[in-house]
Amino acid sequence: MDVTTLLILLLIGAVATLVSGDKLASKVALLFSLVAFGLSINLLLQFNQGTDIGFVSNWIANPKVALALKADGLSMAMVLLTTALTPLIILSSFGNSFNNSKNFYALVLFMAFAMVGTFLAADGLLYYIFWELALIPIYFIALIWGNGDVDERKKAVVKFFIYTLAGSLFMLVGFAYLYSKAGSFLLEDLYKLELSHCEQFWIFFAFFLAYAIKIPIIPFHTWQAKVYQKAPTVGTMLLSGIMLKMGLFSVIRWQLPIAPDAAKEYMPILIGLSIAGVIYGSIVALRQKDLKKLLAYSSLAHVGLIAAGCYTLTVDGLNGAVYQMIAHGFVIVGLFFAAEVIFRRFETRKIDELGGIRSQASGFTSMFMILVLASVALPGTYNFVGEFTVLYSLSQVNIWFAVIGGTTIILGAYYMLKMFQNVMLGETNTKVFKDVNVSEAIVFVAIIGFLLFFGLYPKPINDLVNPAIKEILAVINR
Amino acid sequence: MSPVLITFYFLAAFTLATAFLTIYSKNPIHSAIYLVLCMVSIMGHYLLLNAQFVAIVQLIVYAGAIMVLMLFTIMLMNLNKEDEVHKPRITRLGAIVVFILMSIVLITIFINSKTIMGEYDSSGEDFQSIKVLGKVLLNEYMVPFEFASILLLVAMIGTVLLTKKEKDQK
Amino acid sequence: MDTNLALLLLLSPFVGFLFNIFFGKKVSKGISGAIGTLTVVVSFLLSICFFAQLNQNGKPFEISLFDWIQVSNFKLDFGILLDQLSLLWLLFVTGIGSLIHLYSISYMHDDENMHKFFAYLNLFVFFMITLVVGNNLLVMFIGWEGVGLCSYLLIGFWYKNQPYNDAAKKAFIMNRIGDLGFLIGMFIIAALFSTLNYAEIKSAVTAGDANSALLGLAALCLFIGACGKSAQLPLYTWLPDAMAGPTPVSALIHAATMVTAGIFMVTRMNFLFDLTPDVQNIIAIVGAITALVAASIGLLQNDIKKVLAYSTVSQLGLMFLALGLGAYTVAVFHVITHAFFKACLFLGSGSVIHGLHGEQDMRKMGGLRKAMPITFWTMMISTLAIAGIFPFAGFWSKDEILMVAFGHNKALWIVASIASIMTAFYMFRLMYLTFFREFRGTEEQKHHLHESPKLITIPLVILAVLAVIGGAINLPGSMWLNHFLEPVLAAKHEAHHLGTQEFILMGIALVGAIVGIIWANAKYIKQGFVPKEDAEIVGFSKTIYNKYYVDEFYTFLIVKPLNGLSNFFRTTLEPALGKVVYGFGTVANGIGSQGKKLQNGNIGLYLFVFVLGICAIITYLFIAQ
Amino acid sequence: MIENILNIIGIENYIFLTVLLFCIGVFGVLYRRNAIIVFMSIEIMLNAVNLLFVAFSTYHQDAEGQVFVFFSMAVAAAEVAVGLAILVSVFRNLGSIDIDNLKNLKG
Repeated sequence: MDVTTLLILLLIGAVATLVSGDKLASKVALLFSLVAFGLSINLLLQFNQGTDIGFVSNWIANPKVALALKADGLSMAMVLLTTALTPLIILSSFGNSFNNSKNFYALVLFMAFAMVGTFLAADGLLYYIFWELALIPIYFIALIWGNGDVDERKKAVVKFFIYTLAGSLFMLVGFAYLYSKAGSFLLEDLYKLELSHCEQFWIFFAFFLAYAIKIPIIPFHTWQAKVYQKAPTVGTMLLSGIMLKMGLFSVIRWQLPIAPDAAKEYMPILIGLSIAGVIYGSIVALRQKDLKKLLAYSSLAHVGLIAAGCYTLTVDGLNGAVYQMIAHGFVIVGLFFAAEVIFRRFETRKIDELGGIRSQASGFTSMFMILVLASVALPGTYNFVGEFTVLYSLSQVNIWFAVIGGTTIILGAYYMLKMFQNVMLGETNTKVFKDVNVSEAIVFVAIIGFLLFFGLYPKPINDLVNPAIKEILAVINR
Repeated sequence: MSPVLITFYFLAAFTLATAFLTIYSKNPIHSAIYLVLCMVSIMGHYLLLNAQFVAIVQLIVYAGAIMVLMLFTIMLMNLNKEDEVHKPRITRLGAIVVFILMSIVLITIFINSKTIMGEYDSSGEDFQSIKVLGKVLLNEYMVPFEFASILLLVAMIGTVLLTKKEKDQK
Repeated sequence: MDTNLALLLLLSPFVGFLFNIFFGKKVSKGISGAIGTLTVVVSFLLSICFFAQLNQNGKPFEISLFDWIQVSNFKLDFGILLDQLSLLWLLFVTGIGSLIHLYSISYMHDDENMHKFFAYLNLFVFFMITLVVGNNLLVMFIGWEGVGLCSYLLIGFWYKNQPYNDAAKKAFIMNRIGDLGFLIGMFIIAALFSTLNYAEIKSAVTAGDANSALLGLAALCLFIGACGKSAQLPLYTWLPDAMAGPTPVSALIHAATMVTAGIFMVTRMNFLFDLTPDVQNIIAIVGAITALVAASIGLLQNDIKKVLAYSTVSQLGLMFLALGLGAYTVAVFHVITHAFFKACLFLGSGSVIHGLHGEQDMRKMGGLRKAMPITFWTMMISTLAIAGIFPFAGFWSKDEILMVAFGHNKALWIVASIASIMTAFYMFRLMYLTFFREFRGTEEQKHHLHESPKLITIPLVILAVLAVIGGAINLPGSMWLNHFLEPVLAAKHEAHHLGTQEFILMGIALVGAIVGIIWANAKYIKQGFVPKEDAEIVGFSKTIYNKYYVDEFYTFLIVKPLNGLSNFFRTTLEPALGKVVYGFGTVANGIGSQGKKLQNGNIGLYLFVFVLGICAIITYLFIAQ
Repeated sequence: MIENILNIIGIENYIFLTVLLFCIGVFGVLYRRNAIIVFMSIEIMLNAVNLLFVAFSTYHQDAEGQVFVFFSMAVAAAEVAVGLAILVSVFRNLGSIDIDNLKNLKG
């Protein structure tokens, strides 16, 4: 069994959801996503036993494109993140009803398919195809099932689509050039390329545009907040939980090893930019009035830190970035879900209009609290492991990077707690807030359980990721 | 100066003159007549080069068929008047500039390329009599030849269609 | 076996937390309180066991539980270290913790969320134990942040009141500023020595091959961490606000245990600080100034808990003064005695507040001596202790600090002495206003005045006894604590012979304290002075009453600009950046509409361009080459 | 034919002639607005090229050039037929065949 099974399963799942009809769609989608999760666990077990679960086959003869899927620790970690979050995201939407839900859930599964493909692809063109493929479902999800005024939504979503697409096109140009040099799109061939200084700069820059927009690194983030706000929560979760990580993952997998000298040369600028994103995101988040927008900016701050970790080019930085990607993926999904739970009951996301929920729903409050604490990286949660490692790597590069990047733990605490106070605490709200139901509780508990368990025992993820990162670093330092 | 050369110069001058007049005359009928003369002079060139087949085809197709067609069209549209408004001066100036430019460019090319031309070949073999051409056409170029006929057929159908459709709509 | 016991010691409060959080609501309040208390008592008893064991064989107990975080140059395990220092801390944390749990059963009995209170309290004890028993800095950091979290939860325990929530938030965030310092300090140490384990750092530091500038920076960063947690200048403002929490919380977290974590950390890393004299000077100066500033603010506060809070800050300042002077044992000694009498004072004030149904303003108290005799006497003993009256516990510990200060720097000694005179004054002011003369509250309150129930008074009595005899652990002469801590602290002996100078200093300290008391007595008993209403306070006393406007200053300097910046970013920069992105679209649009004009349908023009193009191509292909 | 005629005339003369003829055609296309004249100019250009073909055919003593001329004439005939038909229909619609009036290609 190799990783193609997983991809095929997700694709079948999408089709099956599409034909299952509106009533069954959500359940069928959940079933398939759970099976996919099980399958990826199985794949992980095989991988850990040393079986090669990658897949290589020729696809197009000219230009030479191969169906190459590579499964190393890094991609397995990201695939698991995707397949673990997908059922949670689907489950989280059970409280909502969608028009044409069969299309909706099919798109969700299709997106999972594309994202898994992106994480696995070991051939430049194949990777690019998956990369762009992932954009299509989220475009429709955000456009059709989003909330708020249609025109505004359209504006935001189209901006997002064109913006990210435009960025990716630079990457495509980069790949085209690489192909002309290497005669193949295969990852290993591209790794072997000896590019001149100037070539590295341009390749790096082309890739950087694509990733900086996707991640997003300031000042390329302007699409983010609006889309997060306008998209349905499921879409927001997919975007923030997994899709952003595509950019970060690609930095590690493609950008750094292919153009390492450029990465080394521009390291201070890149780290500086990323850390500026941390500060900027945190400060903007301070005064946000919309819950989802606040979370969007918090996400901007967090991924800024992750990107900074990536660009340190140290084992710790890259490892920490991967940890933090996973941790952030879970926690941000949880937080957006909390926002959604509130919205389901109060029909508003304006922070001013909320408050006094704690006395009505202690269970929800506790879970929300834990998520908030995880997002501010309290020790004992997996986010701390990630943030600690990333900050440590930054301090290895330059202690000031760590100091400035570390302000995220102060500012993060500030805006998150402020938000929590205004949303949850205070005099009992006049409106009735029902505590979470079973399916909502499952989502929360799963996320929290994950974060706490690996926060105390991060070794399994470490053991999975570390060898792959070391391999990539060997390529970078070749 | 051999008579051949004199003939050539005469023909060349005639060709260029008529071609120029074709473009220059205001009355389309005159243009057409000058064009016929131009075609005929070109036929003269062909004869001079001893390309009988092409010469005859030139006469029949161009001087005959095409020009008659054109004349018919002109008369059909009642264009035999000198009512054409001239283009703005800038355009005319541009046209002249382009004319000169193009001439210089093309002549330069050919002068440049003359250096790689070899000796004049004069094996004395018959290569352009109608008989030989016929063989070449129907052996080596059979398929393109047939396609030419299809092309003409299509053109014919197209023409009919183009002109007829209009009538129906009216 | 020891491993299991150590685990039990650590996890017992956590079990209590789990029980209370999940089942607390289903069982009765008594059971939930009992379980909460019992689990802490278990920890206390186990601490005693380990303590006894350590006393027997003198060998610290260290185990590694599991691998935790791994980075490139070192691996951190989750390890437990039970040595002299951590056991000492454990003893008084769990001991006082047990008493306060006991106290809370009665104190919080009317609160609907009592089970949560106990859950948080248990969680706090758990994190505090983690902080203390960890064998490396990172485990300490878990506890460090964990206690910060519990402090947040407990300060904001009455979450319906938004100002309380603000106070909780403030505490958490100011602590986090310190935590960042702690983190950075850890990073530097990790980068230097590739380890965070105490023993390994110690051997590496003492080997002495590290860059001293970096080492100093690390020490400074750690001290910033300590400043945050132990409420030192300039990060102390959260502690007075933290009094918003229930009184047992103030007693346990914000007086006896959590705030001493900074001192614990500095003591733990004493070998590091010993090598960085500059940082030690900074610590001493910060400590002295904090002691003075906080004491002066305490002089004029009217909220009974606020007075105690500033007193705590001031006492912590004295402890840091001692730390800065390298007298770690003295600081630890003062931590312990302070824990006894300050916990007692807080609990006593809690008892008063309980008796007055939530009244905290001393202007509305008075004459409670007769109604609440036990509370009065226990508090009186503690007040004498904190004022430094012979032979109570505070006398011995404070006196040692003053002696050490005198030995190093006379200026510091003067500052510390002034601070302790002020301490004597405001503490007696508190006692006089609360317990003497006639009652100034409403008639209804007067009617309901009563002594608190047994569960409240028993801990008070125990703590008062400890406040009397606590000084015995390090009496000049026996110096038991000194000897006990010798293995942990770098062997740096202060010569503690009792000479004339020492006796004179003791005398001066005692006289100072008595002066303070007499001053208070004159003002509040003889003259019967009652502090004025807020509006009537003018002049310098208004500045002091308003805490030197430090909070306002911070708001003006940090919070306001930050919010302004946020607003600026949100309303101006964000749309501007968005416009830049849209700018690309606009430019493309513009090019399109200009290009549209080129595509005007004029065939002549097309042909013209076409021919020119041909010329150009031909020129390029055939001529230019 | 025993002697190559080009020995007398010289291929470069033909080149000059055809180039000039071609350029006259180009000039006509650009200069005139009457679509029929434009057509005629195009025919002139075609003829210029044809002439060059034949000249080179003689130069190389090879029949293929003339074969090509033959095809080119066939295409020209077809083109004229279709083109004129289009012109007729344009004339019917617009009442004029001035190419400046044909601006439907405007973007």
